[in-house]
Amino acid sequence: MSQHLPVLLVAVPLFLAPVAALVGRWKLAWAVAAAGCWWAFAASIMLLRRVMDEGTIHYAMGGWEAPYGIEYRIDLVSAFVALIVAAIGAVVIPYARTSIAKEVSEDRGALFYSAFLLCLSGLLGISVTGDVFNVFVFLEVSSLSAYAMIALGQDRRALTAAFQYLIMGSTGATFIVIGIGLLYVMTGTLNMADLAERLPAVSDNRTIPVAFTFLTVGITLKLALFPLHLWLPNAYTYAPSAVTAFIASTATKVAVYLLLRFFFTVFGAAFAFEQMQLDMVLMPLALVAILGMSLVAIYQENVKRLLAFSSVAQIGYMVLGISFGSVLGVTSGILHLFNHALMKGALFMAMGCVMYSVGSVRIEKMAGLGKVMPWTMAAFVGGGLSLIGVPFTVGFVSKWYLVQAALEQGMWPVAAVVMVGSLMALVYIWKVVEVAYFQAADPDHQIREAPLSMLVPTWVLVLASFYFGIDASTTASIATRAAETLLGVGL
Amino acid sequence: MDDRVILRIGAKILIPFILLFALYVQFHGDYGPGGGFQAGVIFAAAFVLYALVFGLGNAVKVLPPQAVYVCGALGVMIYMGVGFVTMALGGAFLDYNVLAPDPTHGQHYGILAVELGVLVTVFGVMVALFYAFAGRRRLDL
Amino acid sequence: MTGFVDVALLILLAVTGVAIIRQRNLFAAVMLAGIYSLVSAGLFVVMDAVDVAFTEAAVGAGISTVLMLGTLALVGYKEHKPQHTPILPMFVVLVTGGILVYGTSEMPRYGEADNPVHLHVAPHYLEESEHEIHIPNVVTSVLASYRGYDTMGETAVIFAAMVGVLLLLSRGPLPLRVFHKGQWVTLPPGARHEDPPRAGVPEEGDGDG
Amino acid sequence: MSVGLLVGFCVLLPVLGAVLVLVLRNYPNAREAATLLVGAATFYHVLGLLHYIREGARPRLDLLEVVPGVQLAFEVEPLGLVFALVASFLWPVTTLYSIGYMRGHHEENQTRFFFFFAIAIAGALGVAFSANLFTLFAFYEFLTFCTFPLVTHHQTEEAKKAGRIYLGILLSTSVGFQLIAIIWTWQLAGTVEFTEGGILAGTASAGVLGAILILFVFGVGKAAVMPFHRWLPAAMVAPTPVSALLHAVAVVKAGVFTVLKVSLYVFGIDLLATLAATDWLAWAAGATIILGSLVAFKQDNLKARLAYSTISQLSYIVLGALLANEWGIIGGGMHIAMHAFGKITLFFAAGAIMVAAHEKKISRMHGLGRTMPITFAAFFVGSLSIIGLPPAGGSWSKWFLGMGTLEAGQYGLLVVLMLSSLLGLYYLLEVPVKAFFFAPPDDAHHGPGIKEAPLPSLIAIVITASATVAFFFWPDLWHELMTLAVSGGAS
Amino acid sequence: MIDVGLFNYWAVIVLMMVGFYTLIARGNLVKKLIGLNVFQTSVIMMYVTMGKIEGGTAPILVESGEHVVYSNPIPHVLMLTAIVVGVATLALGLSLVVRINEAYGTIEEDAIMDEAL
Repeated sequence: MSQHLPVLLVAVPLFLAPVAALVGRWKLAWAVAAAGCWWAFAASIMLLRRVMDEGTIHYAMGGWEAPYGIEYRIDLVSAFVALIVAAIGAVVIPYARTSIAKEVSEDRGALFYSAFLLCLSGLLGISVTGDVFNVFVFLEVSSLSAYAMIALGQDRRALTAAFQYLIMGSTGATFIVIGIGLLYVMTGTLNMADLAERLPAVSDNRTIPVAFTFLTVGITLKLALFPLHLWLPNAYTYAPSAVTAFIASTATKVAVYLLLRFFFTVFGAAFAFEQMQLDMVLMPLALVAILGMSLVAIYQENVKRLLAFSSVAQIGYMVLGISFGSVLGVTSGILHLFNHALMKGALFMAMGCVMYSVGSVRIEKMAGLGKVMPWTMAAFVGGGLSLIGVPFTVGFVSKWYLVQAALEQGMWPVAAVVMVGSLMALVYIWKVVEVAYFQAADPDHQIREAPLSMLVPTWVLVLASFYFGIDASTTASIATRAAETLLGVGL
Repeated sequence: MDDRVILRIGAKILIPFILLFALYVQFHGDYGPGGGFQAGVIFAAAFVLYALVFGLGNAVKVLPPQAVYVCGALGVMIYMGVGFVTMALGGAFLDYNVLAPDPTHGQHYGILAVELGVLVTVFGVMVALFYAFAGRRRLDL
Repeated sequence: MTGFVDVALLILLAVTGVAIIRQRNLFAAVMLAGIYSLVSAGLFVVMDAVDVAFTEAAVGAGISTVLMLGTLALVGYKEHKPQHTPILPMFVVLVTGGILVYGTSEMPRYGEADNPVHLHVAPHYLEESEHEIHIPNVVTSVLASYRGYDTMGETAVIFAAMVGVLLLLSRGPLPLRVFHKGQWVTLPPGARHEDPPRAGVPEEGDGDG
Repeated sequence: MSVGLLVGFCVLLPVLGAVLVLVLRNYPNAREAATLLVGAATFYHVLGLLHYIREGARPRLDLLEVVPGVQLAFEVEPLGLVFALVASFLWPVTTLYSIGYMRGHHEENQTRFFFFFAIAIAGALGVAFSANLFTLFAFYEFLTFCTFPLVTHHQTEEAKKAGRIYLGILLSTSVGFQLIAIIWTWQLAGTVEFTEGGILAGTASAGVLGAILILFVFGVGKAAVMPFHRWLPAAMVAPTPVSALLHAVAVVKAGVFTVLKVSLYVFGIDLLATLAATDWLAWAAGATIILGSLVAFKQDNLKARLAYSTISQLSYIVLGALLANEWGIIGGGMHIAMHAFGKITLFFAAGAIMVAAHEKKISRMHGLGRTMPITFAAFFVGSLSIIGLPPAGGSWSKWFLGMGTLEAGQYGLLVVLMLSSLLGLYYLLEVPVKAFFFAPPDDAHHGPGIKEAPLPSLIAIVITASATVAFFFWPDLWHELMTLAVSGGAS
Repeated sequence: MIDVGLFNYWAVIVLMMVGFYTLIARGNLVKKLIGLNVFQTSVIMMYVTMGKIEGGTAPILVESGEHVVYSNPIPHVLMLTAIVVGVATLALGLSLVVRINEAYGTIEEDAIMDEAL
């Protein structure tokens, strides 16, 4: 059993997806989905512990050794990202039970939870696989289910958002396939470790840089890095609340993981940063994303949209960390990946509570909510503080490492941009807080606090974002070790 | 009206052959081109033909949508089930060697089983997709 | 001989492709897309990929075309005249294509047996599959056994497509739920989707949604 | 209880008080009694620490490692004890005052008021006892956020605007400058622990260190060095007890305390004296002293005048730190205490006038001294202390500061100090003089209802005013502690 | 025999770009999906081209004494998967188009933008 843990992590939720579709009744389907999510959470914790104790775990599918078969190769980075995905899944699923029953009709519950499980297992599959084509397959499993779930939003714009996402996501996936093909044609292998071994011999060939370019652009599309982020704001805004919370905290994170995996494991830092001058491209884009998208977020009137633009900006932070190419930089990227999942999950879930009770997440509808929905709005403030980067929240820890990484390279203007970005976060979060706490509620509206089944998961994430902000040594040391694994130092 | 008669008779003759061909593709996949995926598509094509000629109403009676959905889900479960079985028998996930005392026999059984899973899923999904699109009445604008 | 067929098919494909772009009758475009798939299936046969050809013919020319026609029956046949001059898309496409041409310019030449791609993993399959799996069609043995996990993912992908399509299309129009006077209500069938600013006021349906 | 735990207990006590306030929210008398008791207990325990400091001990409590190498930890040293003693002593006194004020003024949301008040004290003590820059920064920001609900207590449009300025300036300076400075320090020195003699010496060029110093001084927005002073007058929309304790003592002193602490334990006096930036900053502080006084001179609103006076006086302390000699540091540290007692007396008096006579404008206070003699007498004493005249404690700190300028050879700055005191002589003494010696205006509504403020408030005023005088005769405690701080060891 | 050299790749790239252009330049949603389809089919051609060995035969082993050259089976396997993924994406995309048409009454991007305002 325990030696099969790597595959069971992915296979159990994937197997439960058709089960959920078959059971028919939505409550039963929910139970199946919950079982899948919680199993994945438990398994990912066990895996992370094993990786920390024993080092990288290999699992050969079908008993065929790599590079002839597909292998699961779980190092610290994989295990950490899998844990993030599974943890968010485990928290969102009880939340979804109430939220989805309201926002999506109940007769589609079974199919919805099936899609949810598919998305979860797809994302988990990407994070643990050691085979580049397998990445593509699981990417499509997660993407297709994500498109469908996003389209279930009540506003008709959810449909166009999902379509736009589908077009851009498929373009990205096709670019990734082209990149994989070009790598394959030069090396004859699809296994990541094998690729890493064989690439240096042929990296002078023009094909490899082009493969690198296509993979980067393809993943960047999935990642929604500025200026390829156009699908993200609409998708996050109009998707059902639970879906937004889940996708926002996992899908882009897994894309960041892919970026890390390709840059550092497959191509190697030397190729990516010295030969390809990756930092010259990524850093300006990340900086523009941080400043530009935070600015755009300030002017949004729909809070989910505001948070979506903030997500694009936060993705900028992660990419910025990666673009330093140093251990510290990559550490900050991985750390922020975890931290941002926590805080954005909490924020979007709080907005889901508002959607549940108020029926809209436009700012002007949130007047007086501080009084009528104290727990929801307190959760929003908590997540918002983290986004701003106040001490004792996870956002602070991210910023601490990111600024350190910038200063390490003597790039103090970059450090300044990071800080300006968090001040802009203050502006857009405070915009909401002021309306919620300083304006009187409309007495005609009978607004009640969201039900406990939604508040508890929200608060779990809020408290987690405080806990890991106060005691960040676990996450920080895992992230540091993960970064060292990626860069191949300190081992 | 005559056209339709010819069409119906033609279809009635053709459909068994298509199904037969699908089975051939399925089981000959080890020796020539073909396999579960192609066979599934051809199977589905037979039903699509049936539905086109005899009307969706009749097709639904022959093959209720519920059954189609079940097929779509069942195939995935069969495929993954093979993986769980091999695991239970002490091999890795999808390691067919353990399915029979002789590894190559095991491989045969395993490939047969997973191809069956693929067939069932593809058939189910393709027909389900057809039902979904064809069953949606055009809403006049 | 192969070379000639090859080139002829590629030219045919290019012509079809351009015709697809220019064709504004969607019905014709869908048919052309089907032809495109069929011709490419022919090309695959020429290039020894019989399994791929079979699948492409069944899926690209078959299922895809049926699905697209089914869609066209629901949404109409006419494409509007493009309103913008497509300078940006043109630029993006030229740059992408240019990069690809650059990238392929030093690639191993087509069809040579000592290309790296033919030297590493593939020989193992061709040599060992015989006694490891003992079936003649190496594509099947790789598909179902060596890379069987990918194929499992592939079934999951089509299953995901089914789930998605059923979520979107099954059982008539999605019941519309809006927030009205403090609670969520399901609108009667046929009501219009409303934008959020007006979401609180369910109107009588006018039958087009 | 071990000494380390005692330190933690001191910080925790106000939090317990806050919880008690919440629990007893329906019983106002018990609620206030609880605050008073907890306040007294806090002061008692802080005073208990004095004994250890005198023995040369440095009681320390390590809480946890937030990120590897950076700890959340408390360590008591003489300078911190000065601040802690001042804050913890004045808390119960202010509570006493608040009881009279809040009830006399019929304020709403009193529970929230007392709750955040207690929390803010915990923040101030956390700042005082912080063992390193990280802990200091964390509590500094904590203090910003938990005083925000106090500033915006009235929840009016005006309060909202003031809150924006408050949060905006304090956060942008701290996040934009101070945090970068802290991380830069961590980057250079490899530690952020406060250490005798500083940690930065010899780690980088004078230019870089100068830049860090500038970031620190302007990054501590709470020290209100111009041009980052606007938040302080804005915060005056808060109820007067808040202005009194927080914006004359806890918050602003946390700012100047940070500057002193950074000068002493991060840079060290010797390093500071060699930096060119120190001189420029000293002049910036000098400019703030003069400009603050000039603006105060022009204010007719009493609280606004006191606010600008505070800005001016804070820069005395900043200047003391930047003189980079023992005289300056001792003077600055003593001024924390002297100014605190003096200014809180003035604010108490201003609040008392508001409660009793509903008067904010100085020009309309003619003759009020006859009906409120105790209040205005106290105001007079407080003024003397701020100006630096005997028999009030302020004369000592000003004396040391003056000596510091001479020692540093900064005769120009000595002139600045003199000039500012002269201005203070006018703008502070104008109030009691008008109140005692001018006849009331004809249209004044100083009807027969006016009498002294409610008894609890009056007691508080008398306590602080007497303390101000007492410190003239017995300044030994503060002097001793500050001498310990600069000499760095046992007495 | 015409020496194709790299011509094959370049021809495939042209086809790819035809699809890509249709995908990004056209406002009609169905047309976009057709473009995506063409794009993906062309990528499949690229892979298959990689696997071809001149003078080789399909990778179905034959029992014969002499040495037979087989084309590379791996790209074929990968592309079988890619075709399936392609049709899955297409189906989902089309169902979205159907729903968009029901909600907006049009499948032209510009008209949808106007509707949404």
